[in-house]
Amino acid sequence: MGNRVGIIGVGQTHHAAKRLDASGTELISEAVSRALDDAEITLDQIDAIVVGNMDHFENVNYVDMWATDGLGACMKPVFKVTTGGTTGTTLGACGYYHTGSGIFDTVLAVGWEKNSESDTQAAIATCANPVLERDPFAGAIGPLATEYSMYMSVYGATQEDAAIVAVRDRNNALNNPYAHNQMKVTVEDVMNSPMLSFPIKLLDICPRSDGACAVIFAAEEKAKALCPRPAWVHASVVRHDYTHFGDLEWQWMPTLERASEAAYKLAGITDPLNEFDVAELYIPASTCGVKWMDSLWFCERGGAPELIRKGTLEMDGQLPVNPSGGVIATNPIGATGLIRVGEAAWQVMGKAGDHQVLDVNKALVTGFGGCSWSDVMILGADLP
Amino acid sequence: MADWKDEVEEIVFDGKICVPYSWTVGSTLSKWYGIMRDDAEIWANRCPSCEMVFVPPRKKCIYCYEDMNEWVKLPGTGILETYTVVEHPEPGVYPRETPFIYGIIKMDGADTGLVHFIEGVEPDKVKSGIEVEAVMSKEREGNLMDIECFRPVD
Amino acid sequence: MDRVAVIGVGQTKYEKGKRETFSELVYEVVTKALEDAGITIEDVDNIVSVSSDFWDGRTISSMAIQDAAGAFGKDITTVEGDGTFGALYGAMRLLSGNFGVGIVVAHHKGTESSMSGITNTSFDPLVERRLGLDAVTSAALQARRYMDRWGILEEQIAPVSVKNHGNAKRNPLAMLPMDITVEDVMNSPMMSTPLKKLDCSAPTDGACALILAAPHEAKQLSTHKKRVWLNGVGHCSDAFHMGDRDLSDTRALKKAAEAAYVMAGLEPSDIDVAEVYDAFTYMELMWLEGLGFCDDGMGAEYLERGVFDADGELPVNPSGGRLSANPVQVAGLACMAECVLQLRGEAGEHQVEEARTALAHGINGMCGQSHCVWIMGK
Amino acid sequence: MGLYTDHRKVTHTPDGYELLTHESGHLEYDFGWHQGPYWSKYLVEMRDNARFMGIKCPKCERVFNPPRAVCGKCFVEMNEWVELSDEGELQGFTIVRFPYIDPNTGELMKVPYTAIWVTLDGSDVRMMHFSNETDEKDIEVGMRVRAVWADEPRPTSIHACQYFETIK
Repeated sequence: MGNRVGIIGVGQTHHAAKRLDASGTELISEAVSRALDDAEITLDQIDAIVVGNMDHFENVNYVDMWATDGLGACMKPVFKVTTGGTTGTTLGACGYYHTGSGIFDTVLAVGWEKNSESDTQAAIATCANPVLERDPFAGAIGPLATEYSMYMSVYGATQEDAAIVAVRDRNNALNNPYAHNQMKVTVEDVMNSPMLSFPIKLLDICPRSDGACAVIFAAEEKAKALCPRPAWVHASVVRHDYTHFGDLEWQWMPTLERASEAAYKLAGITDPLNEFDVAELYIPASTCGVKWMDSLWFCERGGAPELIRKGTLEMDGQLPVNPSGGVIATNPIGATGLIRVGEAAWQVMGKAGDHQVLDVNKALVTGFGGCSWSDVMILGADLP
Repeated sequence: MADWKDEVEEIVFDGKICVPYSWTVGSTLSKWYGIMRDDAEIWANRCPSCEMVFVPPRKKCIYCYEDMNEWVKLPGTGILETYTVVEHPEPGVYPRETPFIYGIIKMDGADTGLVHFIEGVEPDKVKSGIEVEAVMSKEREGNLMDIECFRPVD
Repeated sequence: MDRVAVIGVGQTKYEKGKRETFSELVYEVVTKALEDAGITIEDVDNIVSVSSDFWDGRTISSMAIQDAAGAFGKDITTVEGDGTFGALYGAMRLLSGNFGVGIVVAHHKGTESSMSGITNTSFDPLVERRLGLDAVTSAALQARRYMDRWGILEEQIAPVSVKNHGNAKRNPLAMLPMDITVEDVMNSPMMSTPLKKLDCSAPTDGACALILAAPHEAKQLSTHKKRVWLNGVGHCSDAFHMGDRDLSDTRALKKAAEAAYVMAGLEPSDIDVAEVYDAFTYMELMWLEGLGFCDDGMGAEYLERGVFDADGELPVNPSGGRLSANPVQVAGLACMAECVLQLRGEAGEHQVEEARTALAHGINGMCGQSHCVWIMGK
Repeated sequence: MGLYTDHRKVTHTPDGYELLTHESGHLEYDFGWHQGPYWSKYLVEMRDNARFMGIKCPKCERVFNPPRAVCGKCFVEMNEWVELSDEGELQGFTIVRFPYIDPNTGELMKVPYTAIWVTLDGSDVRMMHFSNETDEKDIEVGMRVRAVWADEPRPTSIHACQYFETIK
């Protein structure tokens, strides 16, 4: 039961702080057109569409309906999924299940956000319980800052370790024409940037962007017929745990540990650092790019700082992470996770241009959001 | 159900969401509203493939998904396709005092309709199929209110 | 193609001003559905929540219900829109072979906010939203167009309200059981012509959960008596801007329905009972036409002949429909739950005789822009 | 900072039309959120008795603050109320210095303010509240803090407790 599924096309917009030249639907159509071109198919070959974003960033209810013009969804099946920061990876999973179900052969998944249209902090603050938690909710940075403080004191990680991650992602973005922040930085620049919430500094964290991403999924036979080298979906796993922020474990990242463990099992991965050729990870702050590596089973708990210092996750390292520049360079929230999926697919398909890693056979994708939720997707050049 | 639940004072918390937005109008509608604001004209755009004419204009044809770069000026008249007389007030949502009339106007020279206010006709006299024309606002700011309303052509 | 089964259902009573939070409602229906299925949360491997950031007044609203939905350590996702679409995603996840048993749960607290203000946000902020349109006024534009096109009078749509509120008297979960006449509907306050208060549904609170199972798990965990198979599904969206559509046309529904009928290998005449989206009286008639139960424009005539009555040829909305309880995101999922009860013969006083095949219908967007059609059977 | 400079900024369409934005102005969506029995009791106890009440899971025996109906991990309903101490341990904090729009009012927030995570004695999870300290020098993780209650009549909200002060 169930089809095997491959990704056959990816498109994204040029991401920016504010895309004044494109309304939300125009931004969406830009990504969709590029994905269709990338797959060398036309819209009439798309059987169904799924779209997602976060409502309160643009104040549009029923986005799947409103976006019809941009999506090309008129007289087509479409619906919306949304899960906060993981919306993009949720869309990837949804495109996969659409095609895997056997109901649809070719499915378009589209994530987008016009973060320039609202005060992102204000909109995010409404994610907390409106009566008990909204007023003192000061964004995701507080918990991320605290968890890294704890990690530093327990395992001897440093602010410089995080800075190395920020430098890696930001400088990788220089090779990605679609990336939002395009600036060459050094560890010193990061260390000298303004402190936001100790130990996280301005250059450690992601921006907010306008952008959209579209990924085309196809069932096995269709994928083979349409695409010379599809990126096959080997696993898609999501793990949530708590509803209240105050319940979360800060010492480690349980959802990521469980999600990656389950995904590795499905894909037959036993030595992730060796078996993956590239990873596009949802790292919203450079500190997560240190601490969370433990939870991806790249090393023992506490081993991440050494991986970072050795350059294991650099472009020329054992497992290049975020060749695209990652979330720290580009963050149109509803699209962010899908950009990870799309970038990883391009790596497998050999279409990543100047930030292509050589000979990618297996790629790892993660998503992060909500109340510390984790999504993991594994793509590969061989049929699963 | 546990007993304590029956004894609790029932709290209903009155809250709000007040986040302002600044929506990007984008290339297609900026041109539409720019012409409307500066020249008091209503334009549309045409699909190069199926030749359907859309108002409001779009970047792409909703059927062919072709870019639409050919713009056409509309005469501003049309046929009232459907209407409703709004009687029940919704303060804060409806910008007009009830009763007022909404209509969808199938625009002459276009294949689609525009939704707008219908004025200059008594609520009990309005009917579908009448010919109406756009009344442009005197103060125009580059949004849909640059059309004040549609009214019957006498 | 493989089929997915519904093996458990749970619903709250639908009412206004429920004191529980929506997450408490979710817990209520999830535990009821698990109990109904005779399984525990350990048997469940994935969850689809149907939430809306707008109605819930929270961004990432799915965050608020995951503990109550039993999602700890599980694969959970969120569909925003009508519950029928949530069920569609739940079924697709199972059919993909990745999961065995899933919960689909929807909640809605319509009486905590303003229906008008929230539905106004469905319109394009760059175009129509400035006009102040909302669900009622846009539906009124559609009603007028539909009635003008086919020459239907207000007195001919009013009986939908009479029928459905009457049906609600036999459904203990319904919010608005009423003994009313066409005259009562006609004399109820005008909202937006031609729709009067009793032509429109009212804000409602409630929740509904379905337990879905892949074929193997369905047979293993469930009994023949409890199992209801999802035999066909289709969904399709029309254009967004109202002026792009002939609002009296049901082409998107026709396409969705055709996909569902083809998948099920059935025709409209095979359906024994239908739960159809009727947030407004005229809509029930339009959608019945779109679903192929009568020719376009003939809905009112069939209704008058009693075809859609509880004891008619095709009972429509024996639950009382959305006119008697309209918890927006829940609406379509409640239709599916009602069909499950009908097919199991557990619908109590509103049981339709010999119901073997049922149709459930939900919509997304204004004026029924997008439709999802389910065909279910024993 | 040049960080967020957008090098792709354009102001006009290729054929010369000014690119517009539409401003919503002040928007207000009103809600009347039913608090349900758990949060109602929690808020009433804060208002009337100036105390925090937690709820205990019958299975894992963890005590949750704020309370809720279900222990997510055990998926059981909780009904055992536990009075918590006014005092607890500071587990994390953010001093908010960059104002953003308060979604309650649509106005910019007054800064600086300090949001804290505190685990009250008798509870197993953190709650969110405020500290009256706004200087990093005066606040650190691991500190003991104590609730400072508002004068009566206290509001039916978490502001029945004004903030947490450092126990010196």
